[in-house]
Amino acid sequence: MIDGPITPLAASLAAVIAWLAIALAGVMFPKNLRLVSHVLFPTGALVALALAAAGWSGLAQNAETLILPLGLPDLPFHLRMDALSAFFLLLLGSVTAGVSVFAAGYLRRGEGTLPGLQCLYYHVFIASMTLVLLADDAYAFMVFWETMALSSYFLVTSDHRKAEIRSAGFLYLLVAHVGAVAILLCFGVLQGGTGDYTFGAMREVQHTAFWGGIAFGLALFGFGAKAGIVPLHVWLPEAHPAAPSPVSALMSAVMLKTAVYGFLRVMFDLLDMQVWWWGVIVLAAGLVTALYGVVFSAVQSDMKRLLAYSSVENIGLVFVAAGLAIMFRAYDMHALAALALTAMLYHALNHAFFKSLLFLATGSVLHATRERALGKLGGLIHRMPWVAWLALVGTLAIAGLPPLNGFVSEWLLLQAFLFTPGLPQNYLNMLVPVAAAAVALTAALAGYVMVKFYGVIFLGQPREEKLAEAHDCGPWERVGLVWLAAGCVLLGVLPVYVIGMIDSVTHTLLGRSLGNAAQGWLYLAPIHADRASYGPFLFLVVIVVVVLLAFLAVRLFYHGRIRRGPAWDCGFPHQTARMQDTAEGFGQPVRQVFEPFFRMRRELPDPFDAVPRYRVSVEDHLWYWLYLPVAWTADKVTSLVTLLQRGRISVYLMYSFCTLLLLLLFVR
Amino acid sequence: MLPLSSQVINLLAAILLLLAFAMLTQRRILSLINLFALQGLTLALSTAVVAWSTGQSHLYWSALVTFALKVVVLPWILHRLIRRLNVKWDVETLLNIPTTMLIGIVLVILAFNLALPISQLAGTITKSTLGIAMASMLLAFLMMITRSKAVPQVIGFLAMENALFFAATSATYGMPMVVELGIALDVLVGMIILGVFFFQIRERFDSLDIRHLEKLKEE
Amino acid sequence: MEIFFVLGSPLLGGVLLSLWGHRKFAAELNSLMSVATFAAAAALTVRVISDGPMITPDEQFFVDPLNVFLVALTAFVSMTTSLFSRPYMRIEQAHGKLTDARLRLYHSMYQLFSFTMLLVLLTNNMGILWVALEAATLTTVLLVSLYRTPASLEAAWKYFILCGVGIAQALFGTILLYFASERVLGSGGGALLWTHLQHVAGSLEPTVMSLAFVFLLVGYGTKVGLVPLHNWLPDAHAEGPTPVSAVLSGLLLNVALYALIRCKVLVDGALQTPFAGNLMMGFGLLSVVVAAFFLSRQRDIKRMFAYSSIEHMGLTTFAFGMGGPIASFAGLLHMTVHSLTKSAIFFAAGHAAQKSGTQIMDDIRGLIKVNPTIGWGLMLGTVAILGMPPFGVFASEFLILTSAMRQQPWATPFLLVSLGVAFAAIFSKVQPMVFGDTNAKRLPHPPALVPVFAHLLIVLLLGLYIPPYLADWYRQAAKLIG
Amino acid sequence: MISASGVAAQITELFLAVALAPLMTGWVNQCRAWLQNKSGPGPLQPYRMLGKLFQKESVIAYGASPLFRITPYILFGGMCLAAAIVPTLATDLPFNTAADAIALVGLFALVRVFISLAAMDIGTAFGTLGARREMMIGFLAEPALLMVLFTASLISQSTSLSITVGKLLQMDLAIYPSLAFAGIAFTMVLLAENARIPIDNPATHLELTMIHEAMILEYSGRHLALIEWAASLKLFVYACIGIALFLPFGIAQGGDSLGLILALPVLVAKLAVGGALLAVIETVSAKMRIFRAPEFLGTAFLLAVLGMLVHFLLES
Repeated sequence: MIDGPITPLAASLAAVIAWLAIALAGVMFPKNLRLVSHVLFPTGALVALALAAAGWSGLAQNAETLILPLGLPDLPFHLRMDALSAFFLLLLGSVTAGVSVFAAGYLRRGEGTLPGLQCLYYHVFIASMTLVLLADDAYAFMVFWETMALSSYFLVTSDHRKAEIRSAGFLYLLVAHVGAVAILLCFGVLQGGTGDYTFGAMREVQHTAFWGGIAFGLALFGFGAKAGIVPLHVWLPEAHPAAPSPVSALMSAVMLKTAVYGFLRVMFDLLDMQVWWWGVIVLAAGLVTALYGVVFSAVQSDMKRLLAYSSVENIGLVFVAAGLAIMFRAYDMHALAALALTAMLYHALNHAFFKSLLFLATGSVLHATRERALGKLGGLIHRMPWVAWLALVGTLAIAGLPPLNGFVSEWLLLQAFLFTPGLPQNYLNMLVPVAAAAVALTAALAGYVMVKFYGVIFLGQPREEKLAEAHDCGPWERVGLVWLAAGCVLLGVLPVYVIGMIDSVTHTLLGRSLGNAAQGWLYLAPIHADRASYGPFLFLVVIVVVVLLAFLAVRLFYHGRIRRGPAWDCGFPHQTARMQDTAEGFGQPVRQVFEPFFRMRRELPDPFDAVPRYRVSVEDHLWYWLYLPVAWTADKVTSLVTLLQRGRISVYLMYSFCTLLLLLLFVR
Repeated sequence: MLPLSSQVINLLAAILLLLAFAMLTQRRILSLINLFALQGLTLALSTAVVAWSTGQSHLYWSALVTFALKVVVLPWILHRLIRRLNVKWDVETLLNIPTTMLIGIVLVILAFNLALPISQLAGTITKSTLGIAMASMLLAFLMMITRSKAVPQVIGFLAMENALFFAATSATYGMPMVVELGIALDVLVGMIILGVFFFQIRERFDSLDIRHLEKLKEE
Repeated sequence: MEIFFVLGSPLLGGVLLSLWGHRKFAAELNSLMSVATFAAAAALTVRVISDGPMITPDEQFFVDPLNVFLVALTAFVSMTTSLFSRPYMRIEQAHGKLTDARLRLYHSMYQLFSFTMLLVLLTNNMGILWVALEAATLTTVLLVSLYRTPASLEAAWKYFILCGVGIAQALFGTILLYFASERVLGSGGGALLWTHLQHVAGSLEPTVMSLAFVFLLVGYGTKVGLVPLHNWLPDAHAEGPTPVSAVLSGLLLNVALYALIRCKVLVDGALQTPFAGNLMMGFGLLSVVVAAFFLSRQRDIKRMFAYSSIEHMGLTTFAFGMGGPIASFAGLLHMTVHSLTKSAIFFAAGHAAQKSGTQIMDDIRGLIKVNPTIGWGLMLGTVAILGMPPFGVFASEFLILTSAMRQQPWATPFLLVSLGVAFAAIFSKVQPMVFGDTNAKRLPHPPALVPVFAHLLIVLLLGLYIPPYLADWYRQAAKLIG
Repeated sequence: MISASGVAAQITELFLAVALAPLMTGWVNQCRAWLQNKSGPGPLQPYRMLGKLFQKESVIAYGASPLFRITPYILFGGMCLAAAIVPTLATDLPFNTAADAIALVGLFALVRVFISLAAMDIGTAFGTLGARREMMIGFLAEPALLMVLFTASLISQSTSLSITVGKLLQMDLAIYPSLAFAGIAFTMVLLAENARIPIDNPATHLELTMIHEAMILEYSGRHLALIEWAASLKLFVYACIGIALFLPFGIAQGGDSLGLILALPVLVAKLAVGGALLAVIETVSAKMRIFRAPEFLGTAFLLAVLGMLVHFLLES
């Protein structure tokens, strides 16, 4: 198949095959937990590292193709690795490595599906994601795309005895399938009646504005359904909590990114045109999604739901950047398009790292405490320091705080916004600052959400007695968490190298790349050093130095005496842990400020109640405005259709008689 | 001035149509069967006439088969069924007779209109009768729809078969022999199976009213 | 030569089993004859692969790319179904649903049924084709009413009347066809031979042919189960024994569609307009939409999958109506994978129903715990029929939808909606049956699961790799259909 | 790009800020006292308090985690960094290349998150309450501040503060309506961020109304000293930002040491006036209920965005 040195594409294909082999091995010994967890999963992690390396080397070289002897007769599976695929492969490999190692320690006996089967689904899942990134014709893409959805469905429902988990899985698969059909139709448009479904042929097709618009709409719908763009996000907060934590980590960190990849592939590679208002639509959708996600995650009281909504938010930010890029490209401002695109890819990468880190942390908490409700956690920083301190890194990163990675991409995004005045469209110039403001608001709210997340889970006093026997995570899990946390820090401190990688992607997609105006690895200056520059490493160093200096100075001139005492109880000695601020309480300001977002039902206590009770339930308007009406309509249509089958044979005969007569008249 | 044979055939065709209407309006089941037998007879006659006038020998055979099957065997089977199941009741229709008649007229007009261009093409001496064949088929169909008892429905089915036969002989001088035999066989077997059915339905629902057969449906 | 074996062995089997159908070894004999049939069909296929299409000296039977793979498919599915029905019917007997006499009837009729279908496929004579299809109806009527329950009698009665009337329309269509061809080919046997008609299609009288096609469409369409002529289909599928439902869905519908396609080719040749194609597209689309909405209210498992058959037949008809090399290719592929998948589903569903003693889906729970293989069979089959890759159904749906997007864009919204609705309906029903906890009991005989997974495996393969000779047949057949 | 004079300026500025910050706080308090017809403790009071606090041993609650103890240092360090970023005396600051306006906002956010986490660490009702309120103020004030800085950056085509200030200095003295909007917004943000009336009362002792004080309720001794110092640094830095953006004249251009020396008195004068103004505002306005705060800050946010729009409309 290949001669000479092993090419990146061949290497990643080998990785896929290795994963499938591991999956089969898992099926061979479905009950053997030790084998699966201590041999198969770590091996899978190593393979993932190899894949990351392949992606790394694939970034540098130019596109490389391969044709498998499978698929349809006229359409064997085409594989192709260009910089875009390589970048996402790198993302996939590096994150999966951490998650797999964690999973090695995470698998337990007697939880839902047999470990062997879980191993099967898991590795088929990541293998299919890899192939999605490599696919170079519509059929292969769809096959791997749906395989990905299917395997992840089985992972989500791995504890299928719970009804709510089943329904979550069903909702997930349904949305995924509808989205997939939309993508399929999108490819149907792109092939332009040539009947040739290879991406290579699609690139050549010239589209009219009408068909281009249709393709864009279908792509946005299809990939948006997978990525969780509002209003198609409903499956996300259901499916992520239902899945085992490593799986939620992978789904949120990598699977959503495959949707981003597909969108980029269609919009910047296959579709031969760009229209400015597409950019506006994508931008608007992204903004709505981001705000929606963050506001909802602020009021969640289940830690995994909270993270799921925060994924919605981050995907929203990614699509905001995409919208900007489309706008710029539509006006042939390629340098700025490159900037926006860089911000987008960078944020995708960052989100992959910190979101998987946090999901894994929640997994450890879940195992240690058997609790997902924020209202029953607290004070775990004493019981599980490893998880707590590593989660702190993720928390700060996802809150977009310098000098960690989350901030870099937000910085780039805001920079991109600051350049929009260049656009030759007054309306856009007016609209964009508002959008920038919304992005800023989202970022700030993310900080709020993350303080809530971290503070309620790890800080304060334990809200339940049983939390006392919570234990820290095992060695495998630690390795995984450390790996991801290190990723967060490095991505944050050394952005110049990362942008160096992304440049090759933007170069392939736009023919222009960002480069780094300020030479040297220390400073990041996207356009020009005078324009804006950011040196996270220096930033970190200075803070650390000042902190140390301050510490030493205090110790030097004064003393380090400490006395432990009880907390100040404000003259009320009977305070208990239950009197701490709950997650709901912490969400209350957001409920107050963003009231119209929610469909809230409050039960206020009556002053004369013996046991006063305050209950508030927050729901999503979209269920009532969009999904229930749809279901209702479908039901109505069904009951109409049902009239066709009322059991009367004479009526049946009448149908065929009338059909006959109608056709006869039609022939006349 | 048409040749005698085709005059005769047209006459028989007219009779066929008349019989179709009669069956459509007939209330009593026994006379329905007799009408059916009569229709079969007409059919056999017309086939024979065609055979005679065109010298198509195989048509004699098909005339013979028709006679045997539709004048002798099937009426006999039906009569026995009636006696064995002692269903002497009058036929009640789902649609009242005048309405049925009106619809029937409309159908006839439609059928004639449809058949007109085709009959122009036909080179046979019987070309004008295709419309009649189609009309009587549609009438039989209508009869099946309007009858609420099993036996009349089946008779309607057989009447439709007759109409088709007539179409075959009139439009083209009969189908190829092997096909005709196949068709005849199917009709016979179908009839026997139906006979078996009647008994089973009777023993399950102790009635042959097909309005009992309305359990399977969507709520 | 092989042709006569193909036709002969089921005929012989029918005769033998009408004598010994109630003996201990009857089931084995039944399987044996089916295996023989399949062996003959395989030999025929090999022969065709080696030296191309063939026709018998008397021109009564012929094999061309369009029917050869259908013959193979029919023989194969009827073989696997007979293998499945061996334990299945034993269990039914153990449950006291069948007497010896009925078992005899079942076995002989089963053989005769496969004979009639093979006859439909192999005959060169459009008249004989009609006769055989009518005969197929008669045999299946007896099979549907096998249990003699009120419901089954009602189903059989409706089936008989509706299909009988329908097929009568088809006969009228055939007569008109003969009328048209006779003026070109002269009267006599030759005028109905497909091999002749095919060549003179261009010179057939357009008005007659269009009229004929209307009747043929209504006639054969009734058997294909096109809405609004479909009413017999769910009843017959739900009330007959499961092997019969399997062959009805898997084979009879295909065969009827095959007849319809043959007619379409002639009409297209005569009219040179998309008249026939448009009609088929209309009916196909209507069937897809209506069936999809029917699905969501179902409570009986076999009934639900019967509606799904209507949906898929509609999709196939739509594809053939759309025409063009890709669409016709997809249609043929869809016929194949649908019959394989759907019969596999019926096998699994039958055993599931036996296990929990009911066909009501709300009472079937947690199959994956009591009998993982049945559960997985049902789950995978469902996933496959819903058009999830890497199963073959997806391959054909992919081709149909993508080519529809540019050829018939107006239809795609309907397809999108109905595929979504069908997915939601079926999956939401199947998931709780397979997953969750359960209270089912053991079966008196071990279930037959080889057929299920054999079918699913083939479907899986067709999704990932279509062997070249098969692809060639499809291509040539697609060229034939146009 | 790093010049010796630059480094000198950077260091002097940093130490100046650290040294002067408490004085500024003291001055504001003194002005308030005068405005309320009291004879205040004198502007040097904060230094005495810091000294006292550093002397005392610090009492830490039983449930406190290491996070609780490192937070004060991080606060202090973060604020020093902020002070180093903002050009108070000279525009030629080598550190400006490391962090621009957006990074500055990010820095404030970092500090805020840490102190809120520390407040939640003990798990008393007041700590969490304070943290929640602080974060609420934060998520409303932060975007407003960002928008204010954006307006300036749009005028100067740069997000680097020193370059912005340089551009503003070079521009001839025209009236920028956008900057007027931004100025008002900025003042409101400043009040909110520095726990000033009308949002919060730095002098309150009523737990239910306080925000900043509630968070640091558990701190004592040197930790409290560091936090207080950081707080006054924050006020100082905000004041400097306001000066740099809205009345930048007097700030030394480039690396001329003369300008540097001249810049110092000018800065002190500006700060004195600014502090006095702040005191006036605090005296004339009353503290508002906590749930009026969103409206207040929403207004600030709105004004900032309006400023940007006005910039597009009138000035580009």
